[in-house]
Amino acid sequence: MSFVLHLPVLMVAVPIAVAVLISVLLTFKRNIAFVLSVLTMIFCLISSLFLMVKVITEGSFVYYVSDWPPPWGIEIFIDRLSVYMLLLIAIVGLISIIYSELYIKKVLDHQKIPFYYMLVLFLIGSIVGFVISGDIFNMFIFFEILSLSSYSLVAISGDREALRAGFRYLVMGIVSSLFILLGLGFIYSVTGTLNFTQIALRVKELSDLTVIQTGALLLIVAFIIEAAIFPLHVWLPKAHGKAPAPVSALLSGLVIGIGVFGMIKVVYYILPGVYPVSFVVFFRGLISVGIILGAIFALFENDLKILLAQSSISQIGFAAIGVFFFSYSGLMGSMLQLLNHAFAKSALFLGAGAVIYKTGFRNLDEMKGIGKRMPITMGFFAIGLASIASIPMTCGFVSKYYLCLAAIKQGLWGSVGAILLGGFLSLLYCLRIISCIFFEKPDSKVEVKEAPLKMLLPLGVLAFLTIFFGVFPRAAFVLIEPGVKEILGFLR
Amino acid sequence: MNQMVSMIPITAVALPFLIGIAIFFTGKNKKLMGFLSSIAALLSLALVSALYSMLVRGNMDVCCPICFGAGFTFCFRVDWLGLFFAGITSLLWVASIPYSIKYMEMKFPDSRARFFGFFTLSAATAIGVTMAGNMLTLFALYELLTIFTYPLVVHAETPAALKAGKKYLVYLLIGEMFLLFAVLSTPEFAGPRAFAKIGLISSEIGSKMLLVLFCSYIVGFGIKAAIFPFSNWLPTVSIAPTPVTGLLHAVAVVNVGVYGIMRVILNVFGIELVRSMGVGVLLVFISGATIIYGSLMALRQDDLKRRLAFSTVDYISYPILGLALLSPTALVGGLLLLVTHAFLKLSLFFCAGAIDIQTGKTKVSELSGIGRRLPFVSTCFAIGSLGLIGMPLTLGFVGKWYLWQGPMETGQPSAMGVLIAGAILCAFYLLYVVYVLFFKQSNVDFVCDLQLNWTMLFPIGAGVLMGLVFGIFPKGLLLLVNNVTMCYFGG
Amino acid sequence: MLKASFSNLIYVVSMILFLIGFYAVAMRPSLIKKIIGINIMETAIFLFLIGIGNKKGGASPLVVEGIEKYVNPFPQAMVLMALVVGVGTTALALILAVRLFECENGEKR
Amino acid sequence: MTVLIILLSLCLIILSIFVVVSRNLLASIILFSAYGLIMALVWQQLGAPVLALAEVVVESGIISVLFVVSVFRTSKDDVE
Repeated sequence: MSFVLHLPVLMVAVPIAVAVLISVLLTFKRNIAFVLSVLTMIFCLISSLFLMVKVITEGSFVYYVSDWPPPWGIEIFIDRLSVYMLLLIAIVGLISIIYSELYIKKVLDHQKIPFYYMLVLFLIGSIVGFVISGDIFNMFIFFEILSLSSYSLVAISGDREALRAGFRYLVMGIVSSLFILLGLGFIYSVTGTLNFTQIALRVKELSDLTVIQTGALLLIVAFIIEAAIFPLHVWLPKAHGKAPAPVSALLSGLVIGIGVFGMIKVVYYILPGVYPVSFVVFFRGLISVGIILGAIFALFENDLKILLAQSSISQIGFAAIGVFFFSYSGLMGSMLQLLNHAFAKSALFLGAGAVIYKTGFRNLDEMKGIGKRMPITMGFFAIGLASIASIPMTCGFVSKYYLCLAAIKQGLWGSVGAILLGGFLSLLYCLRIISCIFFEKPDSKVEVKEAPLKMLLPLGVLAFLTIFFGVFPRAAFVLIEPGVKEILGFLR
Repeated sequence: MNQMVSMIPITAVALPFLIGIAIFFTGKNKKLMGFLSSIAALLSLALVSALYSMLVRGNMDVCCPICFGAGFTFCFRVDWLGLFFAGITSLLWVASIPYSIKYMEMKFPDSRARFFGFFTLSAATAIGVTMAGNMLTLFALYELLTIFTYPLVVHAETPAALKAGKKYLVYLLIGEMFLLFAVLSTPEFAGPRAFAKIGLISSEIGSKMLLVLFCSYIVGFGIKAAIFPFSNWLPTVSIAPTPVTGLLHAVAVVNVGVYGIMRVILNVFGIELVRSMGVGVLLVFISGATIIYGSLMALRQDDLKRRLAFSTVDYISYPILGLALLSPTALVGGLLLLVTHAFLKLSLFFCAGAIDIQTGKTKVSELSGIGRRLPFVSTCFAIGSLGLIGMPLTLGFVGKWYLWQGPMETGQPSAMGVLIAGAILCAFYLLYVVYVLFFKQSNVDFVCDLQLNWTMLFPIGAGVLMGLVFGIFPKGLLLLVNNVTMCYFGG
Repeated sequence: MLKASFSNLIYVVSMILFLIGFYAVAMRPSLIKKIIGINIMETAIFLFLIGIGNKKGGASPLVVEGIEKYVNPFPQAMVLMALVVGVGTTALALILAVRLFECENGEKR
Repeated sequence: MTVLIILLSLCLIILSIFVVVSRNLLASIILFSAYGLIMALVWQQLGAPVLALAEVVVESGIISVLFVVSVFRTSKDDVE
C-alpha cells in the first residue's frame, strides 16, 4: 500500500501534466482532449478512494515531496477532512467534464475546446493542491493557479457580459490572493515558519498574539472573498451566472467551498481557537446577513443561472457559519453543507445548462411549463432544488439541521434566526422555480425534447448522490465525523 | 421475531411511500395507476390494523430506531394516540380512493399520474407522522407532508390555484420554521424512543424559555391545525380537487396539526407541567376564538367548498379545546369529535364534489332544488350536517356530550359559552345549505347529464353510515379513545 | 516612539503603498488603472516580505567565506515565486481588459 | 543607509500617488516603471540583490511593455 502515499502528489501532477499535454496537442488532435480529461479524472477518483481507505483506517499522514523535509521541501498534509474534500472534488470534477462534451461543443468556438479542457484540468489540479498542501505558501501558489484558471474559464466564451464578469472576478480574486500573501507575511514574521503543524506549535510559545491574529484575520478575509460571503460577494452572481454551465457547476460546487475549507484550515489549524470574541461575533453577523440577503436576491431574480448563483451566496453562508461555532455539530453541519452544495448546486447548474442547451432559454419566464416537456431532466433538477431547500430526506436537511442544532445549543439566537429564516427563504425561491417550471402554462409553442443521455447521466448521478446522502446520512458521517473530531481536538 | 415486529411501523410508512413513487412512472396506464393507489391504501390499512391488534394484546414495545449519528436518529414507534390518528387516516384513505379515481377521471383527465403519486405520498406521510417515535422524525415527515401536498393544491394549474398554493406554502413553512426551532430546543428530541416517556422537558430550563418553547410549538403545529390567526390558508386551498380538500385538508393535514399539539402537551410537556405553567387557558382562548371565527366566516361564504373549509377551521378546534381543558372527559369528547369530523366532513366534501360534477354548481345560492334531482347525495349531506351539529343518535352528539362535561369539571364558564355559541352557529351555516338543497324553489332548470355510479356514491354513504353507526353503538370507539386518554391521565 | 517607527519603517511604507494600490483598485474606473493598482499592492507586499527577512547588517543570502550573518533567504524565495505568478496574473488581466475594450467598442481584429 | 531607504521610500510613496492620480494612462505607466526601479533599489538595500534584479526585469521591463501595448490597443485616458 505504499504507493498510496504518492497518490496526493499525483492527483495534482497528473491533471496539470495532462493539461500541458492537451495544450501541446492543441493544434492537431482535438477530440482526444475530452477523452484524456475523463481518464485523468477517473484516475483522480480512484486515487481519492484509495486515499480515503488509507486515511480512514490508518489516520492522517504527512508526505514530503522527493523526501525533502520542511523548511526546504514541500510538505503535503493529508488528514480526514482533506480526503473528504478530495473525494468531492474528484466526483464533481469527473461529472462536470463528462457533461461538458456536448455543451461545450455547442457553446464555444471549435478552436477553444482543447483550451477549455486544459483550463478545467488546471483548475482541478490546483484545487487538489490547495486542499493537500501543508503550508500556507503552497496554498497561496495553488490558490493563484486556481484563480487564474477560473477567471479564464468564466471569460472563455468571449462575449461582453462574460468578459465583464471575468474581469470583476479577477480583480476581487487578485485582491483576495494578495490578502493571503500579506497574511502569511504577518504569520511568518512572528513564527518563522509557514508549515501548519509548526505554526500551531510556535503559537503556543508566543506571549503576544496580536500580530498572528492580524495575519489570521487577513487570511480569513481572503477566504471570505473567495467564498463570496456577504459584503464581498459582489463578483459571484455574474461570474457564476455567465460562465458555461459545467464551469458554473465547478465554480459553485467546489471553488467557493474551497474558500470555506481554507477558513477551516486557518481557524482550526493555524490558530486553533484563540480569537477575540468580538471578531468571531463579527464574522458570524456578516455571514448571517449574507445568508438572508443572498436568498432574498434569489427570490427576485429572473435569470435562472444568476438566481442559482445568488442562492450560492446564501448556501455557502450556511457552510461558513458552522466554522465559527467551534463546536462538533457546527462543523458537522458545515462539512455536510459543503457536500450538499457540491452535489446539489452542481446538479442545478447542469440542469439549467441542459435547458439552455436544448432551448436557449435563460430566464425563468421563458421556462414556464418546461417540466412537462423534459420531465426527467427537470425531475433531477427538482431533486437538486429540494436539497438546496433543505427538505427532509435530502442532504440539505441534515446539514441545516446540524447547524441549527449547534446554534441553539450555544444560545446564539441571532444565528439561529438567520439559519431558520435563510432556510425558509431558500424553500420559497426553490418553490418559485418549481411552480414556474412544472405548474405554469407555457407561453410558447416550442417543441422541446429531453436532454441527451450524455447530459442526463451526470445530472442523474448528482441527484442520486444528494438523495442517497439524505436518506443514508450515515454514509457521510463515516467520512466526516472522525475528521471533525480530530480538528476539534486541536482547539484544546 | 421481535426484530420483525419492530419493523412494522416503518414498513407501514415506507411501503405506501415507495408505491407512491412508483405511481409517477405509470404514465398513461390508468388501470395500473388505480390499482397501485388502492394497493397502497389497503396495505397501510392492513398494517395499521395489525399494529392495532398488537397493541390490544399489550405489545407496547413496537419501536424501531435508526441511528445515523450523534443527535440524528429517526425512530418509529406506535402507541395509542398515534394509532388512533393513523387509524382514522388510513380508513378514510381507503374509502376515498374509488371516489378520487372517478372524480379525477371526470374532472382532471390530465397528468393523473402526478396527482395519484403525490396523493399516495401525502397520505403515507400523514400516517407516518402519527407513527413517529421522536420529534426529529415527526418534524421531517411533517415538513414532507407540506411539500407533497403542494402539487395537489396547484393541480389545476390555473393562476388562482398557483396563488393559493403560494399562500398555502408561506403559511405552513413559516409554521415549520417555528417548529424546527422548538424541536431543536427540546432536550432529547432526537433520542431513540423519545416519546416513550411522558414529559420530555424538565421545568428546570427556566419559565421564560418554557413559554417561548410552548408558543413555538403551538404556532408550529397550530398553523397546520388552522387555529385562529393562522387559519386563512385552509379556505384558500379549497380550490384544489375535491379528494384533496376532502381527505387531505379536512382529515389528514389538519389532523396532523392537532396530533402535533396533543403530542406536545401530552408527551413533550406533560399534563402536569402545562397545568403548572397555566397555559391551558391560553389554548382554550385560542381554540375558542377559532371556533367562533370559523363559524362566522362559514356563514358568510357562498362557495360551498369554502363554506365547508371554514367549517373545518371551526370544527378542528374542538379537539384542541378538549385537550386544553386538561380533563380526561373533555379529551375523550375532543377525540370523538375528531372522528366525527373526519368521517362526516369527508362525506360532505365528497357530496360537494359530486354536486359539482353533476350540475356544475359550486355556489350555495345556486343549489336550490337540487335535493329532488340528487336525492341520495343531498340526503347524505343533510345527515352529515346533522351529525356535525351534534344531533342525538349521531357520533357528534356523543362527542359533544363528553366535551360539555369538561368545562363543568374544570369550571371554565367561558369555554361553556364558546361551546353553545359554536353549536348554534354550526347549525346555522350547515342547515342553511340543507334548506337551500331541499326547500328552496329553483328558478332555472338544469339537466343532470352525468349519472354517478357507485364508486362515487359508496364513499359518501359509507362515511355518513359510519357516523350513524358509531353514534348509536359508541362502545367500541369509546374503548379505544379511553385507551388513549388512560395513557396520560392514568385511569 | 520615533525610534520604533524607524525600525518599522519598511512595514509602514509597505502598508501605505498597499493602501494606495487598494485605492486604485477600488476607486479608479479605468481597467488599466485597476491593474496598475494591483501591481502596486503586490510590490508593497513583496517589500513587506523582504522587510521581514531583513536583519540589520545582514549580508545577502549568497554564501561567501567569512560572513556569518545572512538575511533570511526564505521570504526572498517566496517573493520570487510570487513575482512570477504575479506576471502571469497581470498578463491575463491585461488580455481580459483589452478583449473587453474591443468587445464594447465593436472592434474585431 | 537608513537615510537612503527613507528617501527612496518617500520617492516610492510620491510616485505611487502620481501613478494612481494621473489622468494620462501612458504617463502613469511610465511613472509605474520608475516606481519599479526605485522599488528594486530598496530591495537591494534590504539585502535582496537577486530579487532586485528580477524586479527590474519583470516590473519595469515585461509588465511595462505589456501595459504600453494594451494601452495602445485601448484608450489612453483614465476613463473606461
